[in-house]
Amino acid sequence: MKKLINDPQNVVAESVEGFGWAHADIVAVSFDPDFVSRAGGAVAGKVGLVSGGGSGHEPLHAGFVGVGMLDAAVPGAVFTSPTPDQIAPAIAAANGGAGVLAIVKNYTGDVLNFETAVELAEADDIEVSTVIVNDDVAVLDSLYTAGRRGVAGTVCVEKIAGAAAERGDNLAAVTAVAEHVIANVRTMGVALAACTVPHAGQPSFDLTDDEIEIGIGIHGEPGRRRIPLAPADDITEMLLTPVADDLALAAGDDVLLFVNGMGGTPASELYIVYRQARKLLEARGVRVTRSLVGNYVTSLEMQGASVTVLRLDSELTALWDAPVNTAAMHW
Amino acid sequence: MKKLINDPQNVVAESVEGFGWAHADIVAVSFDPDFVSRAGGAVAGKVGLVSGGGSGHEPLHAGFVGVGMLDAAVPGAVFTSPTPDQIAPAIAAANGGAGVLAIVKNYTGDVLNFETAVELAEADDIEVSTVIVNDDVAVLDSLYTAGRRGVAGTVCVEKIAGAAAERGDNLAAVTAVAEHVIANVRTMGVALAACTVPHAGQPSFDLTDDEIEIGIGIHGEPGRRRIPLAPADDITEMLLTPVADDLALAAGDDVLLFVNGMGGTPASELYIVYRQARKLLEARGVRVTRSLVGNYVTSLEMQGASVTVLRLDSELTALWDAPVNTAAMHW
Amino acid sequence: MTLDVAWAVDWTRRTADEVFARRSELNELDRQIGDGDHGENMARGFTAVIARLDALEEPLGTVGDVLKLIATTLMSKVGGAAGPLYGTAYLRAAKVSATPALDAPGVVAMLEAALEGIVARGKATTGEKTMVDAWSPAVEAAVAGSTGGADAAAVLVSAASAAELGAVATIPLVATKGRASYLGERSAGHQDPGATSTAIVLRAASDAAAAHGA
Amino acid sequence: MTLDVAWAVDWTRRTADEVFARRSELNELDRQIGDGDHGENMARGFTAVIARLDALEEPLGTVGDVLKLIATTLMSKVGGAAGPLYGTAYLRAAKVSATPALDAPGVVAMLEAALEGIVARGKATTGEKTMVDAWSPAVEAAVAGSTGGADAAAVLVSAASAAELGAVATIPLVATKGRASYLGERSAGHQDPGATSTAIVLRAASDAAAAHGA
Ligand SMILES: Nc1ncnc2c1ncn2[C@@H]1O[C@H](COP(=O)(O)OP(=O)(O)O)[C@@H](O)[C@H]1O
Ligand SMILES: Nc1ncnc2c1ncn2[C@@H]1O[C@H](COP(=O)(O)OP(=O)(O)O)[C@@H](O)[C@H]1O
Ligand SMILES: [Mg+2]
Ligand SMILES: [Mg+2]
Ligand SMILES: [Mg+2]
Ligand SMILES: [Mg+2]
Repeated sequence: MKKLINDPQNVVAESVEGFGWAHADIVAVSFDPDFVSRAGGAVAGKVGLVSGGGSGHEPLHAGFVGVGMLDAAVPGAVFTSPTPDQIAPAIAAANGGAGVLAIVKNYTGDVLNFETAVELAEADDIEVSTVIVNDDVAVLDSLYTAGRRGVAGTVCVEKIAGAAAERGDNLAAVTAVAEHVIANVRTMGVALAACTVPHAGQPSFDLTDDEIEIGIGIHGEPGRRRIPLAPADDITEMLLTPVADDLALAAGDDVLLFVNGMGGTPASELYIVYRQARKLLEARGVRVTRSLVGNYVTSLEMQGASVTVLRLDSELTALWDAPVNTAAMHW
Repeated sequence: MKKLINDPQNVVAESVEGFGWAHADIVAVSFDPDFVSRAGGAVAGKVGLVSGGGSGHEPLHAGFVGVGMLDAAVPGAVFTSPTPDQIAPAIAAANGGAGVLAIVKNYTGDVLNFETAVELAEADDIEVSTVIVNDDVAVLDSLYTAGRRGVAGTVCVEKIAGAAAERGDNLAAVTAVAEHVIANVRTMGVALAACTVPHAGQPSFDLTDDEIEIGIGIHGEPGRRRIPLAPADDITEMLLTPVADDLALAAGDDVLLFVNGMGGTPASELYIVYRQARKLLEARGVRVTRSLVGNYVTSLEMQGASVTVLRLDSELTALWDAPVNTAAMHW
Repeated sequence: MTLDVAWAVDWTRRTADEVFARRSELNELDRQIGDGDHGENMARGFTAVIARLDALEEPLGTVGDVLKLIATTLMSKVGGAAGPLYGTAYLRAAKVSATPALDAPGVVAMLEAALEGIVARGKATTGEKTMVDAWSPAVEAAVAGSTGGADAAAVLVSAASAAELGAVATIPLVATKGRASYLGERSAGHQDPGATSTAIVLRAASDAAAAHGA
Repeated sequence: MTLDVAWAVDWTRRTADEVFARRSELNELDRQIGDGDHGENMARGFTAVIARLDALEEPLGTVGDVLKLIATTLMSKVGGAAGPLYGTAYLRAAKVSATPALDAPGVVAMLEAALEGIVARGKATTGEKTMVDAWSPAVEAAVAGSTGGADAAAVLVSAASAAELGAVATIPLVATKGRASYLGERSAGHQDPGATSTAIVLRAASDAAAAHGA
């Protein structure tokens, strides 16, 4: 394992400290408990947005703290949900008096730790509502699983709910917008090579030189199935088709097409995937009216990508287009 | 070799096509010869900026085409300079009548191909001036080399000269600003693992599990020396010190600190490098007044990073802060 | 015999030692069907637990006090799924152990409360390839032992052995809860890490009891 | 004997065949001390050259016409350092070969012009571990041969052999031009890819001459 790190135990703290210094105009970093919040603190009268989860998915979530998106982000250990004693203070820091929306990716650990934190925050008279992001169509049947995972679609939820909060929506309305995004966003991912968690020192799963994992999550877990390496166009079809089918996309639908890199994939490859996904959508008569391509929800240095589609209506489009000023997303 | 590609011969064309579709509001893509220019064409009366080079460094250069930065970018084959018959039409496409600045990274191939292209453009009565970016302090003595390479510092040249052109500076003035940046920007990089060029199918150099290459370029070349893997703080010092020394940074200097990922390095690691580089600069009494951290000048999926320092004055700072709207840099 | 605060502290230290010793093994089990951090999570938690135990200025008064210290520390240091699950388990166990020492029925009540806490949080039943598949047979064995007249230490021996068997018995199961459930059929053939750490915790309790039974 | 347009075309096809056959070898040489694309660059260029040759509707009139076709194609298809360097070499060579056939002094003039073009563009002298280290001894050998009365084909044999020796002689050199110069001392011990492709080009010329000498 080769990494640009010092002691594996300090990866998150050192990285967040550097992040805070680099973006001091946008964020403030608290330690013990560790969380990131907006520089300048909570915005009075605005609904606060908090998200968090295991580290290793950067820029998610801290990279999305700032005007138009999150008010606070809570980084756990690498691939490990943060603890309630981090999350509760972050909720407090995000509260401008209009309540707080907690955006939680659907993993047992995240759900349980946020649950406890929300109880703590509510005990301090902060109104909190929670949405659970579960966009990963690789997880087929929630009867037999912990439910679909929250993956790259989380970015869409954070951006759009953040814009709704910024324009002054109340907590119920911001929550409804977030739920609306969750209902309309789906993702599926592929890994060409695993990542190596700093403390582990070995790859999170083993693949031979001509195998790939289809339907991976973002924690270095193996995927749904292992298949032989295939051309990018074929792989893209394996990702896009279940996403489009699950959304029941129809001719005339407008969508955001989001090709996300898992951390170790060159941008050029992401655009090759984007090209084919777009062709496939257009072949269905679907119009790609918004696009996002890049490393937004990563798994350390994993080689791979995910394809996310968000069905847009005019409101979601307007909220997507609304200004945003964070370390990792800015327009 | 596992890559999200189709035929290795089509990597650049397919990727650029996808890029053009994803960013149709910002860029237009031409094929045969291949180049990328601003959507809407050259801006009348504005000095045009053209850059280019081998592909595989994305987002450089096409990701920096747009308002406030480049007017056109010319992608060659992977790690291979583009040809004059691509560059010359790109220069023409960038020409709004006020002449064109060609920003060339200092490699024999790039310099020679741009030289010919500029001659062709001048034969068509386009006024062209050329600057050669050579920020890589790993190349020690230009008496014994082809001169210092152009690496991550190119982004600073493109951003700042782009802002000067946008505010209406004439060709001589834009060229002078670019030269001023070049005189004040230095970079040094490290690789933890090589990259694999699509046609090659094997890593560009071989490193054992506990070796790293110090002083690498951005074409998968081996570096100046191979050393045992070390903690990030130590590696950062090996990068920052020659950069700071070469710039003769003194207490009270203001700088932009730019930590660039080579493509396969998690953002968290870049921030760990940033943190230590900043500490070292501050220990010298140097003030980091601007920061950039991310994958801007990559070597496909190479694992590694470079540290760039640009000495700032008030003009460079203002030009750095000026609005920019490109696929990969936006504020 | 009864199991007192010294036993509870010894149990905790033995758990920590064993978690540290088997950290890589737990990581590796979790790597096969999860995200490879279970050993790390448990080790981080028990490092903090031991630090808090060591920092105590005066001894705790009840077994419940020890369990509560563990509960709050795990909740605030572990994260992931294991943090809240073990945290709740120890918290519920603490509530029914607010006494200087536990007899056999007290041990049974403690184990039952722990299992109830895990089920209340995680909503898993047996057969879903989780720590419940170690806790549940452990509780059954403890009940059977106590009913049959076994003393506290013997109850823990049965519980630990049942937990170990339960952990091994997760191997053929297909996970339907937790991270391993994402693997579907591919989760079969691997031992659940949480069930394995449960067996570690209960064997430590039993070993501590044996050492204190003298 | 003289070497005519048919020879020039045959030279070109033989060069292409050999470049294709040794593409990986050239890539690998370049991977050691450069960026691993020299075989790729040459193959891309000569693929385009052959396509243009095949598409010709009527035969070219002079050796220079063939060389000019190669020059412009390489310039517009190869990129990198090799594109402009070989492009200029062939362009200068074309200029002095505007004749239906070359005799021995004609071959010498052609090779001299090529070398001058490379030096004019690349500013390298001998000993810098570049293609100049193959071209330069080749020209010297050609001059010596022609002065000694060798015919055109024999001149090319000497030139090719000298280029091959020159290419091998780059192995111990430390590069001070081109990409390999960034490696400093580490560039020693590897054969220069451009010098190697130069030997390929000149051996193809010589082989074509031998075939046409009949
Ligand atoms: N719903 C659940 N109920 C009971 N135990 C669970 C549940 N979900 C997960 N677990 C247990 O948690 C263990 C994983 O813990 P850990 O690796 O520390 O957390 P994470 O899965 O968040 O990385 C699993 O092996 C399993 O025994
Ligand atoms: N200044 C120069 N003069 C002569 N030959 C050069 C010079 N620079 C590079 N070369 C030749 O070019 C070869 C490399 O070509 P190639 O790999 O195709 O281009 P690039 O270096 O741009 O990748 C080297 O092996 C060397 O022989
Ligand atoms: Mg985890
Ligand atoms: Mg090259
Ligand atoms: Mg785990
Ligand atoms: Mg090369």
